[in-house]
Amino acid sequence: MSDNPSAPTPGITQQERDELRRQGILLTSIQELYTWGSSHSVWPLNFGLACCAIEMIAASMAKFDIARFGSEVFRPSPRQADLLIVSGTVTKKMAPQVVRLWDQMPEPKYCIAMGACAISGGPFKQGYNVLKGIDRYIPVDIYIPGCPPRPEALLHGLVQLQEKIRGFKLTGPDAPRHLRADLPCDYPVPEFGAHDLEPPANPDVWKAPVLVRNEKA
Amino acid sequence: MLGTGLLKGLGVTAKNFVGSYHDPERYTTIEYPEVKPKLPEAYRNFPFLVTENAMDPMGTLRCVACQICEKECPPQCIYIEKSKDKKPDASGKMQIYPAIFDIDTSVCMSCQICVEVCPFDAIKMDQVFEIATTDRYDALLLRREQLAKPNSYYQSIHPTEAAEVDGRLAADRKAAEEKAKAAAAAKAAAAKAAAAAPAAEAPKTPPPAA
Amino acid sequence: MSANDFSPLAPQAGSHVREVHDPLHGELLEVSMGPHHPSTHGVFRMIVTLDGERVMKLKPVFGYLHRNHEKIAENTTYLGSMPYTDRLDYLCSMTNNWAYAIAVEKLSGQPVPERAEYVRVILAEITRLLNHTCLAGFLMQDCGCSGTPLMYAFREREKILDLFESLSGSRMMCNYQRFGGCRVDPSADWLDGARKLTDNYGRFLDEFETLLTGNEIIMARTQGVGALSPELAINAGVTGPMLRATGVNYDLRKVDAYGVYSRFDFRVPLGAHGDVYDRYMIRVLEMRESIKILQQALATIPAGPIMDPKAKLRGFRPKAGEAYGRIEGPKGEIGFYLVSDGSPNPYRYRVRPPSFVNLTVLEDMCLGQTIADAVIILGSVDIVLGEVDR
Amino acid sequence: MNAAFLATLSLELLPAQLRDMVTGWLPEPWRWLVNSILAIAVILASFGLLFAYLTLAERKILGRVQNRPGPNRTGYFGLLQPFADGVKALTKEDIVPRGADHLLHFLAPVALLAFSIMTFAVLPFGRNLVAVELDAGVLYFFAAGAATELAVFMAGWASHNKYSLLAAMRALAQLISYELPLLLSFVPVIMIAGSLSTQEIVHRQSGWMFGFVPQWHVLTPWGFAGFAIFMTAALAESNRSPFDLPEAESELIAGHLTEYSGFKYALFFMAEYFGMCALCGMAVTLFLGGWQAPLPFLEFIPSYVWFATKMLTLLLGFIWVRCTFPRLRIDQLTRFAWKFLVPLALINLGTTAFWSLTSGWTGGLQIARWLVAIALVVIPFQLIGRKLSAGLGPRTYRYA
Amino acid sequence: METPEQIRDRLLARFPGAEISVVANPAPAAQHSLLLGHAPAVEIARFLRDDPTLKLDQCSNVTGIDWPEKEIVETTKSTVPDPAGGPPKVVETKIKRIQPGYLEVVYHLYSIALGHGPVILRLRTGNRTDAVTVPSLTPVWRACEFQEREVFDLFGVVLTGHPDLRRILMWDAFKDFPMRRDYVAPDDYEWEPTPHGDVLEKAKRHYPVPPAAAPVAPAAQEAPKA
Repeated sequence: MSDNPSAPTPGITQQERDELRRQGILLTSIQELYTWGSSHSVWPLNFGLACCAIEMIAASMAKFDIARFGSEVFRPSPRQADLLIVSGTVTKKMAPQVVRLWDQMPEPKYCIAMGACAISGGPFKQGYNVLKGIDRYIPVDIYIPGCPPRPEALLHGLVQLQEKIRGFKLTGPDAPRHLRADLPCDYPVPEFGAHDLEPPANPDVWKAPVLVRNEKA
Repeated sequence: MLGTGLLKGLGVTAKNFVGSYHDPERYTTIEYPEVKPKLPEAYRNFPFLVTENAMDPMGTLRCVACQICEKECPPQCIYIEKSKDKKPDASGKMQIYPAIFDIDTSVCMSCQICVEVCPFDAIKMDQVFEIATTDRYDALLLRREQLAKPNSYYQSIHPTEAAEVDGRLAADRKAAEEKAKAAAAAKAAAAKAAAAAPAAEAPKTPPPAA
Repeated sequence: MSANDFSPLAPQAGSHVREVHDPLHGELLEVSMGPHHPSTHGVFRMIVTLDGERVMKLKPVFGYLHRNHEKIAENTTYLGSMPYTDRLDYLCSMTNNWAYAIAVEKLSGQPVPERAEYVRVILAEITRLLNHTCLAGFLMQDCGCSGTPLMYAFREREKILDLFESLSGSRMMCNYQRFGGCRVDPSADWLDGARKLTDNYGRFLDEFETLLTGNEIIMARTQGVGALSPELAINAGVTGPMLRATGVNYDLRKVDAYGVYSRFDFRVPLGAHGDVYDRYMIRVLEMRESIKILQQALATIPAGPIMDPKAKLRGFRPKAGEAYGRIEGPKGEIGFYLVSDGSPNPYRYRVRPPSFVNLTVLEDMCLGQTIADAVIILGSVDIVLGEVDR
Repeated sequence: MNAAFLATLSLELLPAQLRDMVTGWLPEPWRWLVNSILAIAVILASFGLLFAYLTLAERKILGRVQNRPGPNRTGYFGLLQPFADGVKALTKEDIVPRGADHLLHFLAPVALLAFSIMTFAVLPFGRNLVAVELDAGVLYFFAAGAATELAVFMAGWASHNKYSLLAAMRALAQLISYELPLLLSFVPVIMIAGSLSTQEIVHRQSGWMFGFVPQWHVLTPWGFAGFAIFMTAALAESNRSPFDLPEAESELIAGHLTEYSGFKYALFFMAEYFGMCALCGMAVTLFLGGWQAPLPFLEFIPSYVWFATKMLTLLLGFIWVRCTFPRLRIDQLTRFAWKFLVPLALINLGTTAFWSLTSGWTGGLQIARWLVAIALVVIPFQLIGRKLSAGLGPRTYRYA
Repeated sequence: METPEQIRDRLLARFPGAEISVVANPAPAAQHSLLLGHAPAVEIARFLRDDPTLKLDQCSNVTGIDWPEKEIVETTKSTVPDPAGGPPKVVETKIKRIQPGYLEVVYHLYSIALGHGPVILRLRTGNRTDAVTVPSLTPVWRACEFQEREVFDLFGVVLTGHPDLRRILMWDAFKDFPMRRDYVAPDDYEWEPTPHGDVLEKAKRHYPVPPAAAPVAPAAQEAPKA
């Protein structure tokens, strides 16, 4: 936001800035305004799933006060929310609703998987009704491990997310997800099947990597 | 009169509004990223492995890969593979060590049961909680190298508990040394006795291994 | 009404009077509230049929947080289930731990040292303060307060959580009780902290009540709303403050006198109307009684071991048999039913969730009320979905 | 006419002088048009800024009441927070549900904002500072204000969402219920002032009792009652807590706003605050002496500053109420309007008539006039209030 | 409170011909239970609720237990006289017997009026496949409503007489009964970085098949645990 080109802006290096200067001063300014506005006004969806939701509420309470970051506006309707905090175990019965909520949110939108359960199913991952990580269906920006993570850990995650948003470019590979043509913008809602959800994962979003064990004897 | 309850309520909120400017009881916010929370000594987040020597963390792990924690871990987030050879531990004894020791922090429920069941005081709970990341797989699967932290670190986060553990370990070691000394003495005595035995009788058996 | 002509499935007179259909009435509107709804306290869902704003039918839908706690517990050791009980009713992990410990101790005949019993009482009563304060905050949030009572409730909660954290290492998931005692011995400093909290809590409650109890809007919103008859409450297995709000004197701390509760002097507040206001007030009054218990327990806590020396941590294998152990949790009777076949894992592990059973009467309470009432009635039942769906 | 007064006068006349500087060189027929456009621009800019900082003030005050600081990281003390929110709202995707009525869905926020801005036209922001001098200004104000609820209904209806629909119904019920006490509460002012012009009403409240007590309407028994009823109804009209039923968060998700995203949602938000400002401005005009100073020696401060101060005080009161109170139920809300506010407002008409008829009483009779008027306000309040809260009250509990 | 034996006797006097037996509980808790036959179970429950000396007005806990069929090896020792005239020999004969499986519903009853309990009732199904009905006690205690639905959902016990027997925790299209011991969970073990025990077996199915040219899996890949 500053006129001084040498002033370091968090998340943007001088080199990247020069690159953008080449693209045009207008684009750069718009981009900076856009990322600045988006990063300082991340309104979460008022959406709690399980234990972590209580810590999410605690993070918005007096002692931790997520409002300092401009994020205390917990909107109950997905239409006005920017951030989906998946705070707790996503069961297979709940997963379609979570994906639907994600679809209902307007772009640009972000997702934080808060707590072990949201990341991987956590301690409940061997359960027959537990989804092993919400990133099987929707893209997750920040993972916050912990069971449950402290409210400070959620705030730390939020700061990380703000950094990530500030690093966005309007074009190129660093563009946010909704501005990129190569990434899916539509996330199909899974159906209830006779034994499991169908499909059990969205192949566009999730692919199990090959585990690398750097075994040193 | 209708409305007195409402006015009293307004009074309470007004008191809190004014109090937030002078009364620390009514302004409880910790400015987190700048001011770090004061964590109690008992606070636990994820496990780490204690090493005796910070210079050689992999060589001086207390863990002997007994796999008790792996079995007892309720969410099964520990994976251990025993080494095929033995290496000397901090006290110089030959021990098996973990060739692979992985903890999946995306599963761990911070229940501390691994710490409770560990007979070697080798695994303890860490207090680092600022671990939000964009990478689910590599950043959250902690390997042996990331898990190993020196005993001095343990001393700094859980001083009371660590002092107790160190005292116990020292006592154990002393006891072991004394036992070894006693055994050696006994051995020596036995050897002497054997040597002092009538020369006609050839030494039949070597002294029993201590 | 005598017990003989009481039929639990027939609609209770007065609890809901369905209006005769007349041509002026328009169509009924079916609204699905939840699983994502700001007032369902998690992922609960109610399918509500409305006539205008009036509830004609209400069907609860469960299972959105069914995370298979029982199945997992049957595949893990007795000790391994203890941290999972924290995550049942995640506001009151200490009482869940205690209920599970009591059930296992009944199953194995494990004695508990006296100091541990006192510590358990202290922690359970602090948990009760925590739960009831948070409930009052959430209930007021449902009534439409812009977060202020909830913030005050959580301000006090943080103080309690600091105590829990310094004792057990975790804010919410304490994993503190063990079979035959407790994991850590509370230090003198910790007990002083608990005393300070207890002494200050009354003052907080006074201010909290000034903000809420006399408030005309709250009285208008809650009095006479969601009334429950004692007959139906007993028959439907309702327990805890919700049962006592209907006037039934049933508190397991008095009836079973488990732990060392028989040594403390406290009273059981009883309601008369069984409506939302009674449920709120009973909880407030219970908190004041809890403060009395805490003061007595903290004054008389004996010295001694915290764990039974014979208690086993690893390789715990109770003999074949079964046991049902229960305590008065903040939400009602929380029980654990365990069947052992002599192996290290329980053969059958069952949680008797108080708020799940309390929800049985949700429809009866909501019929004939408006949708705004349904929200606060649900709030006054005090559900935590981790426990409802397990 | 001392020098101080002249200095005041120059400050006082500053807005007009500035306007003349801009438009003075224009030919006469054009001047009127540009003047109007200028007035609109100034009102939009100043109230836009006020809206931005009002949202911030609300969040900060709510924070302070709840023992926390509120937004404080975006700019110094969080002062840039509203602009970050604005930028974000502008760049959000705009979603129209598939089954929605596209035209109405778009028109609703626009209409709502337009109607709320229209109400500013007749507000006298200062001495001779009114955009449009209408003879029936008060009527115009309430006509335009009532139309906002129609826009809320439009939004609820067009959204194709059950919660929005319920909210729309609630908004209509609320409109019908609260328009009546709102209108009845200011009829006494018109009876006393004898005019529907806002400027005229303010002028009627000038002068001092005993040389220092302002002759504002709120300082009379009927005026106080009227002011209280007006403010209560204004809370309901602007859908503020404890009457925020159309967007009751715990029941109806976000009510009529449920299906609005991005900038349309921001428009709604803006309109709500504009409506609030307009109603507070009208309350200041009708009951609090408009732009007049509260004490004679404070008259050197320009009139528009006084107007702004009074309006902000009322707005802070709105926020304070929001921090404290829970929400009423829809039937209680309508009952409160019909059984409490409307009778009181009607009785207040009688009180005003008595006040107006006895304006000639002096001396001891003056005291009697005050006593009778106060009794006419307090006794009905007590009686009707008791009837309204029958059956409610604190309870005593038994112990086992 | 009366002992289970006394209650059984009283019930048998009141309901002649009913199948009632006491199931002993060897645990220190000694909470013995009453096993009821199907026919008059609802009437017995109503009697227990209304009987003035028992007044079991609260049904606290309802749950199911799955007892799959298992092979029982019974060893009987018999003394066989040695035909040779020596000392009699002890001969062990092992009889293998298939104990048929069944599902069980357990009710824990308490009395709020009199403050005693628990009295535990058990109802058993005929087998685990086609005869899975037991009578529902919801008409007697409303508390059973949701808990019996849960037993139906997770164990597949059909409770006849239940007013609203639907799945409660799982979705309606779900076909299995997950709390049964032989339930097979769906295979979603693609990413298991720390497997052992059963999980390892399941996770192994997802390990990349080493190409035929390279029979030894590269060290970088998942090395199945020995």
